[in-house]
Amino acid sequence: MSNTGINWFKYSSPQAFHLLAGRMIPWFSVVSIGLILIGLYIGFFVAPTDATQGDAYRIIFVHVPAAWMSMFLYVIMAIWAGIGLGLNARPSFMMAQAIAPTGAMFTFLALFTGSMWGKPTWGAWWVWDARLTSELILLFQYIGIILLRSSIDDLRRADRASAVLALVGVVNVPIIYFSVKWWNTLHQGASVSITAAPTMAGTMVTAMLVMMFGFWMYSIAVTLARVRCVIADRERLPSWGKQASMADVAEAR
Amino acid sequence: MSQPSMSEALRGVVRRDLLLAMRHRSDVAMSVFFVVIVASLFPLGVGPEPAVLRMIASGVLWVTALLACLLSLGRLFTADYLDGVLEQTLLIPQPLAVLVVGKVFSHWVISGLPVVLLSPLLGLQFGLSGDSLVVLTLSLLLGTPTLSMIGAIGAALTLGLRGSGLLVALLVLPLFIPVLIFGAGAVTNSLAGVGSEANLSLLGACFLLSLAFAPWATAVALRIALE
Amino acid sequence: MSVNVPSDVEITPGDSRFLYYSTLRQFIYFRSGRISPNMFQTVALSGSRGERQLFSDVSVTVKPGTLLAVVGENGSGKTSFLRMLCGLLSPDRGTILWEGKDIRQLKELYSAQLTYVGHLNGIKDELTPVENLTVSACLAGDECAGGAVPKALEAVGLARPVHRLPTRVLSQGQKRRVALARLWLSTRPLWLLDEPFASLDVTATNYLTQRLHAHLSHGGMVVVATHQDIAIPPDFVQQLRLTR
Amino acid sequence: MQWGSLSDFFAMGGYGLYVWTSFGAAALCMGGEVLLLWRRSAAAAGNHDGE
Repeated sequence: MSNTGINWFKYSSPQAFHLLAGRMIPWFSVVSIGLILIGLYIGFFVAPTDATQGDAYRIIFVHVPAAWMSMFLYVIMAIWAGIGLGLNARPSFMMAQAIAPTGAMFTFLALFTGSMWGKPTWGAWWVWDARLTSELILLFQYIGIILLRSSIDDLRRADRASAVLALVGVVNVPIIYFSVKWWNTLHQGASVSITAAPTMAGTMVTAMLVMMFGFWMYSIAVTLARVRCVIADRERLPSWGKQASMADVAEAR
Repeated sequence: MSQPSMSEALRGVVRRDLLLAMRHRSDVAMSVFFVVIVASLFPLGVGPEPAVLRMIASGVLWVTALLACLLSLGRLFTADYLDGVLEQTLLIPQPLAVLVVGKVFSHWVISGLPVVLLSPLLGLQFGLSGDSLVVLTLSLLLGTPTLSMIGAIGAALTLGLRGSGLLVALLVLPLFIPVLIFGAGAVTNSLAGVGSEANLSLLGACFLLSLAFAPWATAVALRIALE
Repeated sequence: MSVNVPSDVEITPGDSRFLYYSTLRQFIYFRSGRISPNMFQTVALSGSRGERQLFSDVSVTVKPGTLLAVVGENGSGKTSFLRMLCGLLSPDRGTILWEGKDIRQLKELYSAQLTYVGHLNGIKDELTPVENLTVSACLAGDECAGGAVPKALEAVGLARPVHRLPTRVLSQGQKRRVALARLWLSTRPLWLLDEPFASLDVTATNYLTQRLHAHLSHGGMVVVATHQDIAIPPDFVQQLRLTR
Repeated sequence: MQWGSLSDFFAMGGYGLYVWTSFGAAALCMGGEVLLLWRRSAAAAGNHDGE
């Protein structure tokens, strides 16, 4: 296994990284669980009921951190993709690959909780608001990247093609946001607005921030765990390749 | 050395692709026919109420143009990929991004330009008149090249993959959204009498931005696809 | 993963006539900026397809006036090796040097030095041989004006009436001839040919061999991936066997 | 502490359905992701042992 001429040790050692990640995961998991529990406690038991929205506002303790993470993870993914393309470094492609599903999950979560919040507050499950719409498109982009990767068999091409798509998408996200915002204001006026958030109590902000850090740590832990899986998966491939080539030799003779 | 200049190479690429399109006139005719038939389906589905038709005209015609572009993306690189011409194109001693511009331009001439030329006629079908017809044509003239350029990235990324037709749609449609919004918005604004300059200049900005980035990204994607 | 490593094989053509001829020609090429008295090298080149190792640590030098025949069984990576030399495929390890410079840095400057005839013909079925050749030669920067193109097509044995037919109706061998006709227009020093003799008949094989010979004696360099022997004096030829 | 009783807490001032669905979905998504990863890495480890 160790001596099959695997050539991806040349830039950094995924095996060492595999070990390191394995050691780091428990720490991040513990911190993440702790932060999320504290955040939930503050959110449900310390933060007061909102004067205008009642208790429905408590959804933001999961909604806002999820939305934040969805965008943040996309940028991080694109940065890893860019590093991968620039330096031709496989580990950074693996990081980008590992981030995508978590990012997509948080995007979905942000959309779902957003509509849960929208129904009691706006009276509609879905509003073509700039943020919601661009979040939806972000989800499409995540799915596109995952689909593109899964439909390419050659690992090297899959890495690089999905990296290009991630980078193109990161340019597109702000453009979409502003285009939808202008489109929105041009079409229906500012009848619905979530930017005019009520002045929030300090405890509310604290709960939200604590939750966000909790989600952040969660993302790191999950990404590291997935990177370990990716490394393990790829490590197995050369042995298949070897078997295949043996079969070819046998066939040729 | 008698290297061709960059513009000569660009012209060479365009000439070959247009020559090929001339040998395949039915392909061009098909994309035109597709646009006409899709646009005609909407009044049949929505009903012949002129006010409603006028309201949905910009959106329908823009989405139709978008679909026409999407359908023809498969032709952009696939044939070249299969017969080895693309390989040779990568070896032409000119920046690949420039050659990509040539390919995208001829793609636009074949699939986008007919839609632009046809749009006043289709606009009439939907009860648009005067100013808004001009704005519709102008917005498509500015927007369809952008669609071709963005689409080229998707076409290059999915080159030679199984099910690439569907995949390219999934990858490219989210990227088309700003163009769709500004393009359709221009027509809607002109109907509302608000003035469509803002939207048209935003479309122009999209065009310039994609001209700056898309050929380069396409070139990178093509090199990846051909490895 | 056993690898056959032919370390820098240097060939000095023994034929005195060749030496005189090629030195003169090289000098002319050199003065016209087409070729310099240098070479084309690969250093410790390794390649793989997917996760499958094809070859590793291939170091070989191609000097002006020599032909490198890349041989090996099916699937040994001849095509990948050639595509790597073109710069279409990046190696896992190792570098490819042109005049001592990495081809990845040279980019288009390097592309301007080579003519590649791949496994695929790179011609359009809908266009006639003349149109195909004119466009591709013009784009590549080869001679494409006036009578050059028909002359090149005649040189590979395609008669005038065939020139105006759509390539679609030609036979495999004829299509291959159209693709190879580019070599009669090319003034590039480095030719990279992937199975050029495949589907060629005896006459066309002779034409091509003569053309290769002429190119070599003009100080050109040729890399050929092939299964069959090439009727070129062994002095000009070095062989690289790719094995797993 | 603004909750008088447990049922008060679950009612969330009449918005219980929305609030608990949201948090439930979050728990499901994140928990599900962890579970899937767990199984995947366990499978990978199993394969390694097998070799």
